[in-house]
Amino acid sequence: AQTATIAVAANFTKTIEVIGDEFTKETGHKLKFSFGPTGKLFAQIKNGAPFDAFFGADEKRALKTIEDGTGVNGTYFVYAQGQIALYSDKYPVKEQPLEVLKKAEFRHIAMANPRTAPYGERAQAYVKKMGLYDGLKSKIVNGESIAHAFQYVATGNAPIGFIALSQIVDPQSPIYKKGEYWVVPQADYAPIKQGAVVLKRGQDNTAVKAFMEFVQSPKAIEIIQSYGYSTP
Amino acid sequence: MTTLRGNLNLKLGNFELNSGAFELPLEGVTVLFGRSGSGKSTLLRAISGLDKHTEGELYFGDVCWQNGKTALATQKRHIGFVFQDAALFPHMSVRQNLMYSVKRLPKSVEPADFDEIVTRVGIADKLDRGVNFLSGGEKQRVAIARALLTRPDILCMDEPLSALDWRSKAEMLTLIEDIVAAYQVPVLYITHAPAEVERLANQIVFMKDGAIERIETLQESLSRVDSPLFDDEGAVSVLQGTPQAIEQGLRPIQMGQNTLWLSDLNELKKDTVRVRVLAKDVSLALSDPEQLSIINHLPAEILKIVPEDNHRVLVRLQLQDGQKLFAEITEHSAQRLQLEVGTKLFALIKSVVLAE
Amino acid sequence: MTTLRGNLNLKLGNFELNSGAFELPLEGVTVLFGRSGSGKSTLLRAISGLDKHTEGELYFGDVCWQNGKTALATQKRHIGFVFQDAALFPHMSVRQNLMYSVKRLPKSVEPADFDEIVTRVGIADKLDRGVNFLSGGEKQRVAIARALLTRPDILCMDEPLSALDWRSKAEMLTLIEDIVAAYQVPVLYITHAPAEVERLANQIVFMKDGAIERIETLQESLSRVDSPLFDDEGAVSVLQGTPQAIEQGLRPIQMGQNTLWLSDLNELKKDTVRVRVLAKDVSLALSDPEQLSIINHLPAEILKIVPEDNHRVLVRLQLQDGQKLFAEITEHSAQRLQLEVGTKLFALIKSVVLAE
Amino acid sequence: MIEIFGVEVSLDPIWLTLEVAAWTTFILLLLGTPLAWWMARMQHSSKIVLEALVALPLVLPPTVLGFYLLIIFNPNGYVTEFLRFFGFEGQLTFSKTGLIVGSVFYSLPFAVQPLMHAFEAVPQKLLDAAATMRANVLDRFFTIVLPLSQRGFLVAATLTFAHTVGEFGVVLMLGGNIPGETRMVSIDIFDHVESLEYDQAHVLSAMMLIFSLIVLMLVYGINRRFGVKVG
Amino acid sequence: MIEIFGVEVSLDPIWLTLEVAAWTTFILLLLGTPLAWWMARMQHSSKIVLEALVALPLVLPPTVLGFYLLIIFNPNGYVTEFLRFFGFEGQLTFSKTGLIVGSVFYSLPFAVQPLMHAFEAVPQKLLDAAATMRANVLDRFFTIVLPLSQRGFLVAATLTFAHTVGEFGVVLMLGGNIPGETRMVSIDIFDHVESLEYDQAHVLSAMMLIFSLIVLMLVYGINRRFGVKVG
Ligand SMILES: Nc1ncnc2c1ncn2[C@@H]1O[C@H](COP(=O)(O)OP(=O)(O)OP(=O)(O)O)[C@@H](O)[C@H]1O
Ligand SMILES: Nc1ncnc2c1ncn2[C@@H]1O[C@H](COP(=O)(O)OP(=O)(O)OP(=O)(O)O)[C@@H](O)[C@H]1O
Ligand SMILES: [Mg+2]
Ligand SMILES: [Mg+2]
Repeated sequence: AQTATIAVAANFTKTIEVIGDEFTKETGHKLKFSFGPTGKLFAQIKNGAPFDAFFGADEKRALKTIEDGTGVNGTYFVYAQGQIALYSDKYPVKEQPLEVLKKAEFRHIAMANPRTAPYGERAQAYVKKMGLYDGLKSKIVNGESIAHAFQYVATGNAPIGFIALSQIVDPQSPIYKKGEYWVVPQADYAPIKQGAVVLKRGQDNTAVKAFMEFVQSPKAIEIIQSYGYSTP
Repeated sequence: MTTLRGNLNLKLGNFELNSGAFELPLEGVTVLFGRSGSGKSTLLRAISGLDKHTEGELYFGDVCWQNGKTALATQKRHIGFVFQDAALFPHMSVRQNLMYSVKRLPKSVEPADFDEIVTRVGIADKLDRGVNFLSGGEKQRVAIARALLTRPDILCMDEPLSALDWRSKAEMLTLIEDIVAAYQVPVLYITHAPAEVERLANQIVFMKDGAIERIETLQESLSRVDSPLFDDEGAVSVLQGTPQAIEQGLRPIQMGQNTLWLSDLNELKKDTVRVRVLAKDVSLALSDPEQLSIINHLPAEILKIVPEDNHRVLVRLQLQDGQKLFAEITEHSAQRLQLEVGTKLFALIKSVVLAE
Repeated sequence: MTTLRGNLNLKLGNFELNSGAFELPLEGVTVLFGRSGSGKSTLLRAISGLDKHTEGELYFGDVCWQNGKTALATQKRHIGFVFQDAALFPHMSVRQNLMYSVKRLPKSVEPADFDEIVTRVGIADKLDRGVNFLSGGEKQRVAIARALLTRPDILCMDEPLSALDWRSKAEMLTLIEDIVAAYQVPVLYITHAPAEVERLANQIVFMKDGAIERIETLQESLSRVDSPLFDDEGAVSVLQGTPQAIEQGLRPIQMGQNTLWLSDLNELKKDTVRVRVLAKDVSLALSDPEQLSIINHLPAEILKIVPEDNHRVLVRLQLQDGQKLFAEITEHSAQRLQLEVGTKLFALIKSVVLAE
Repeated sequence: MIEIFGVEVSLDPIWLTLEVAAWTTFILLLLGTPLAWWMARMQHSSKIVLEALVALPLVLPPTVLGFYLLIIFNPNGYVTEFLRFFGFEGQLTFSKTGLIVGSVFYSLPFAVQPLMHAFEAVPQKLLDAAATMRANVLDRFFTIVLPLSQRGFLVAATLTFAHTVGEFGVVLMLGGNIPGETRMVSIDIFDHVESLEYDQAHVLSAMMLIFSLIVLMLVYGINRRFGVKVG
Repeated sequence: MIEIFGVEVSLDPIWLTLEVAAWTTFILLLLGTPLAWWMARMQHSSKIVLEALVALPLVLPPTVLGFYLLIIFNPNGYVTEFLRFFGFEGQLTFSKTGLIVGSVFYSLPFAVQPLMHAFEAVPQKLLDAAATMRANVLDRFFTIVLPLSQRGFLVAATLTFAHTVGEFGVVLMLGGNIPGETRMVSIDIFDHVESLEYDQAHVLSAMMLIFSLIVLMLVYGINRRFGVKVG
C-alpha cells in the first residue's frame, strides 16, 4: 500500500474525506488531504508543493496545471458538478425565489466571490441573466469561497444567499433542515464542473491511480451525489 | 495660634508609621529629624495626603484633613511641597512649571506676586529654559518658587538641599530663611543635617522607628548634652544677637553687654540673627589674653563639665546675657587649667569661624 | 620609575578633550582636579580605553596602550576601575561580584589574597548579600575590593566617595589610604573635594576646559596662595610629622623639635602622617599665652601677608622645621598685633581641630 | 484605476485600508488610554489576568477571531440588540464599522501594551507634585501623564496602524469583500493571487511595502530624535 | 483522536503547533539576540532603516508574506539552490522546516523589538566595569547583558510563541495544510469551519483560548514577581 497526498478545493472537504475512508478500507492505500482555496493550492503546486493529485473547484485551474507542465496530460476528468441553491431562513425562497430577489427587502445577500470561486461566478451570471443584478448589486456580500459565503448565511449575518446545495443537504450542516431553499435550475447557468488531475509527482504512485479510478466508481458517485453534487 | 494636630497610621510593606498623637504649632520652621528609615518622609507624605492608605486623624486648625480612612484630597489641602529631587515637570520650561501653580489657584485666592517671588528666588533670568538644563541648585529654586506660588497654607520640604553641593546649599539656606521671614508661611522641613536644623528650626520633631519620639524647641534640644543633633561635628551652640552696623570690617553682634565680631559682611535683613558655634571651635582662657589674633573674648562661667570619649571634655558655659555655650577641649587642658563648675573664664571664638 | 605618558584627544558632542602631552609618575596617588565639566572623567575613561573614539598616544611604561586610533582593549590593560556609583552587577551577590574579577585573572597572574582584601575592606560578613541590599558605603567597599582583586597595574577611581555621607566618607578615605600603602598600586583619583586631595594626593593634575593645565605635587600646589585647592574652606596647610606613643590621652606628632598634639587616637600604621590644618583654624599670638585651653603653640615666623576679600588677611608662616603653615585672621587683628613679614610669633592650633 | 508599470490597479482598497487603519488607531488610542492607565495603576494580582486577556488577540488566529466575531455580531445577536437599544441602525458585519470594530479587537494588545508601559514609567513623584499644586486626577492625567507618555503613544499608534493595514483574517471573515466598503488591500492582493492575476498582486504588494517602510522609518526617526526623556 | 465534550478532535495539529512554536521561539531568540544587540549598539541613522525593516512583517498581511516566501523558497529558486550548495537535501516549503522558517520571518519583530529595548536598558557602566575586570566582548555579553535582559527575553519568547501559535496566513501558504506534517491548529480550526464541523471548531478554539490564557498569566506573573531591577 502506498500513500498519496491530494490537494482538494475546500468546498469538497467533507465529501472527499468520506470517499477517502471508503477507499482506504477497500484498497489499504493511505491518503492525505490538503484543503484550501483553489487559487492558493494552484500557487502552491506551481511552487513545488508535494501533491500527487489536484481536485480543483473549477475546470480552469486543473487544466492550467497541465499547461504549466505540473499536471499529467490525459489524466484530467470532471469528478463532480456543483449545484447552486438559494437559501434563506427568513424569506419564502422555496415558493417565490425570483420575487424575493426582485423585491430585495433584505439588507445583504451572500454569494461567493465571482473572481475567485466558480460558485460565485455562476451565481452572479445567473442573477445578471435574470435581470436582477442591478437591484441586488449593492446588497451582495462576497465570501472568499463558497464555504465562506455559507458562513455568512449560517451565522445569520446574511438572511439570504446563493450557496452550494451540498452545504444544505449535509446532515452535519448547521442549517440542515432549517430554513428553506430553492435549487437553481441547472439549465440557467453553465455547469460548475470540478476538474481533477494527476500531478507529475504522483504519476507513478499506484495509490493515486487507484484513487482516481475509485472516485469515478459507482460507489463514489453515490457518495458524491448524496452530498448534493451531480456527476457528469 | 492654629495648630496641626493628629495621629496618623500607615503601613508600607514591612514598615509601620504610628505617629502617636501630636500637635505642631503652625509657626516658623518645624524640622522632622531622625535617622534614615525612621519614617520622616512617610509622615510628611501622610500629612500631605499623598499616600492613599493613611489612616487616623489630622486637623489643620479647624479643618479636618483626615478622619479614619476618609481623607481630604491633597489638591484641597493647600500644601506647598518641595521634594528632594525638585520633581520639576521635564516637559515644561521653567515658566510653565511655575504657571502650573498659578493657573490652578482658585479665584478666591489672590495670586502671589510672580515677579517678586521669581526675583527673590533668583531665577528671573532662567524662566524660558527647559528644566533639564538647570543645575541642581537652580532646580531646587524653581521647586521652591513653584511651591510658593500655590499660596500654600503650609510648606512641606523633604530634604530639599541634600542633593546639592556645599556652595548651593549655603545659598539655598539663606533663601529659605529669607522666605520664611518674608511670607510668614509655616514650614515642615525634613533634614539629616544638624547644621540645617540649627540654622532654621523653631521646633524639632524627633522620629524613631516610625513614631514621634519627642517634640521640642531648638533651644531645649541644644541644651541637652546628649542631643541627637550633636553628630558629626560634635556639640553645637546657637547664640542669638542683634546685628549692628559694620565697624572696622567686622560685623558686631550685640548680646547683652558683650559683642561678638563676625566677619560675614552680607547684608542682614533681620533684627535677630543666629550664630552657630561648634564646641570644638571654642577655646577657654582663664585670663583675658592679650596679643592674640582671636578677637572674641566672651566672659563666661562654667555650668557643667561632661567627660566625653577620646579624652575630651564638653564644658557648658553661661555667658553674661544668660545664653549657653558649649566648649570642647581636651581632658589634658581641663586639668592643666584646673577647670571646675563655677570657674569664671573667657571663651575665645575666632571671628572667622562664625561665618555661616 | 615607570610613567604613564601620552597625549589624548577625544570629541564627545560639543566637548573636546585635548589633554596635551603629559607624563605621570606611576607611584602613589595622582589626583585629577578641576571644575565640573572640565573633562576629568573623560580623560580617565580615555586612559582606561573605555571610549572607542579616543585618539592620540598613550604608553604605560613600555607598553603601548594607544597609538593613533589603534587602542589596546580595556580588558588587556589591567586596570582596576572604581566608579562613582560603584557599578556593581545587580544580578549577582557580593561574592559573585568579587569572583567575577578573580575568575578572569590570567593563569600567569597570581591571585590576590581574597580573604585579606575582603577583611581589610570590611565586607567579610556581607559576602552573600545581594548588592541591592547594601548601603552606599558598603557598595563602594565592594567596588574597591573588586577592583583590587583584578590585581591591577593601576587603580582608577572616579569620585568614589561623592555619593556617600560624611561618616562613610571618612571611613572610606582611611581605607583608601590604607590600601595605597598596603598594595603599592598607583592610583588615578578624581575628586572635587580639596579635603580628599590634601589627604591622598602625591601629585595633582589640574584640568580646565578639556586640557591638562598643570601637573604639580601637593606641596607645590599648597604653597601657592591662589591654589585652586583653596575653595570652600579657604586656605589649607598640610603638615607632616612622625606619630609618637600616646601620652595623656593625646597623640604627639613630632615635627622637628616641636610637637603637635592630636586628639585622634586611632591606631596609626604609618611612619609619617599628614595633618590637615585649615588656615581659619589657626590663631596667632605674639607671646606664648598661658592659661589657655589651646595646647598647640608652635613658634613661627611670618613669610608673607596676603590681603584677602572681606577684610581678612592670609598669613604665611614658616615653622621651625621649615614646614609652611597658613593662618587666616581678620585685618583688624593683623593691625592690632602689628604683624609684618619677619615677625616671630606663635601659631595656636586647637588640638581637637586637627583630627581628620 | 491607475496604471503602474503597465498594470492596472484600483486604488480604492488602498484608501479604504488607510481609512480603516486610521479609525482603528484613533479609537484604540481613545479606549486604550483609560484601560492602560487603569492597568498601570493596578496593584493586585488581578492585573496579571487583565494583562493576559489583553494579550489574547495575539494568540488567536485572526480567522478564528473573525469567525467568532461573525457569530457575536450577527444582526439577531445580543450585541446588535444592545446597540439597537442605543439607536444603532446598521449592521456590524459587512460594513466599514464592522471592520473597524473587528480591527479594534484584533489590535488591542498593540495599543494597550506600549501605553501601559509608558504610563508605568511616569514617576509618581511628578503626580504628587501636581497634586500639591491643586491639580485633580483628570488634570494630572492630561497635563503630566499624557505629555510624558508621548513615545508610548507613538509606538502604540504605529503598531496599531501597521497591524491593521496588514490584517487579513478578521477582515476577510467580517467584511464580505464589498468594493469601497470592506475590500481592503490585503484581501485585494489575495484575490489577485487567487484569480491568478499575479502582476497586480506584485504591484500592490510593492506599493504597500514601500509605503510601510517609509511610515515606519519616519516614526522610528521621530521617536529617536524627539523622545522626551524622563528622570 | 480524543473525545472532548462528546466531540472528536485530533490532537496532532495541537502537538505540531506547539512544536513549530517552540522551534520558532528557539530560533528567533538565537538569531534575534545578536541582531537585537547589534541594533541596540548602533548609533547611525541606519538604525532607523533597520528598525523599520524588522517591523515590516507587522504590516504585511500574512498571506502576502506567505505568498512571497512561497515564491522565494521555490525548490528551483535561488535560496534553495544556495542551501543545496551546503548539502541541504530537503525543500523549504511544505514541510515543518518551511513552517518554522516562515514563522521566523513572521514573528521577527516580536522577538527583536523587546530584546533590543532590553539591551538598550543595560547600563553602559556595568559593561565598562566588566571590561576593566578583563572580560572581553563575548564574556560581557553572556555574563552581564544576558542576565540583565531576562525580562526582555521572557517578553520576546512569549510574544513569539503566542504569535506563532496564532499564525494562519503564512502557515497556510507555505505549509500546504498536510495532515500530520504542516496542519497546525489555526488551519485545523479553519478547516473544521469550512467543512461545517462547527462543534470541533468550537472545542479546539476553547482549548486554545484556555491554554493561551494560562500561559500568558504565568508569564506575566513571573515577569512581575521576579523581574531583575537594574539601576
Ligand atoms: N512604598 C514602600 N513600600 C515598602 N516600604 C517602604 C515604602 N516606602 C518606604 N518604605 C520603608 O519605610 C521606611 C521609612 O521610610 P521613609 O522614607 O519614611 O524614611 P525616612 O525617615 O524619610 O528616611 P531617609 O532619611 O532615608 O529619607 C523605610 O524602611 C523604607 O524602606
Ligand atoms: N557622551 C557625551 N556626549 C556629549 N558630551 C559629553 C558626553 N560625555 C560627557 N560630555 C561632556 O563633556 C564635558 C566633560 O565631561 P566630564 O564628565 O569629563 O567632566 P568632569 O570633569 O568629569 O565633570 P564632573 O566633575 O561633573 O564629573 C561635559 O561638558 C559633558 O557635558
Ligand atoms: Mg526620606
Ligand atoms: Mg566626572
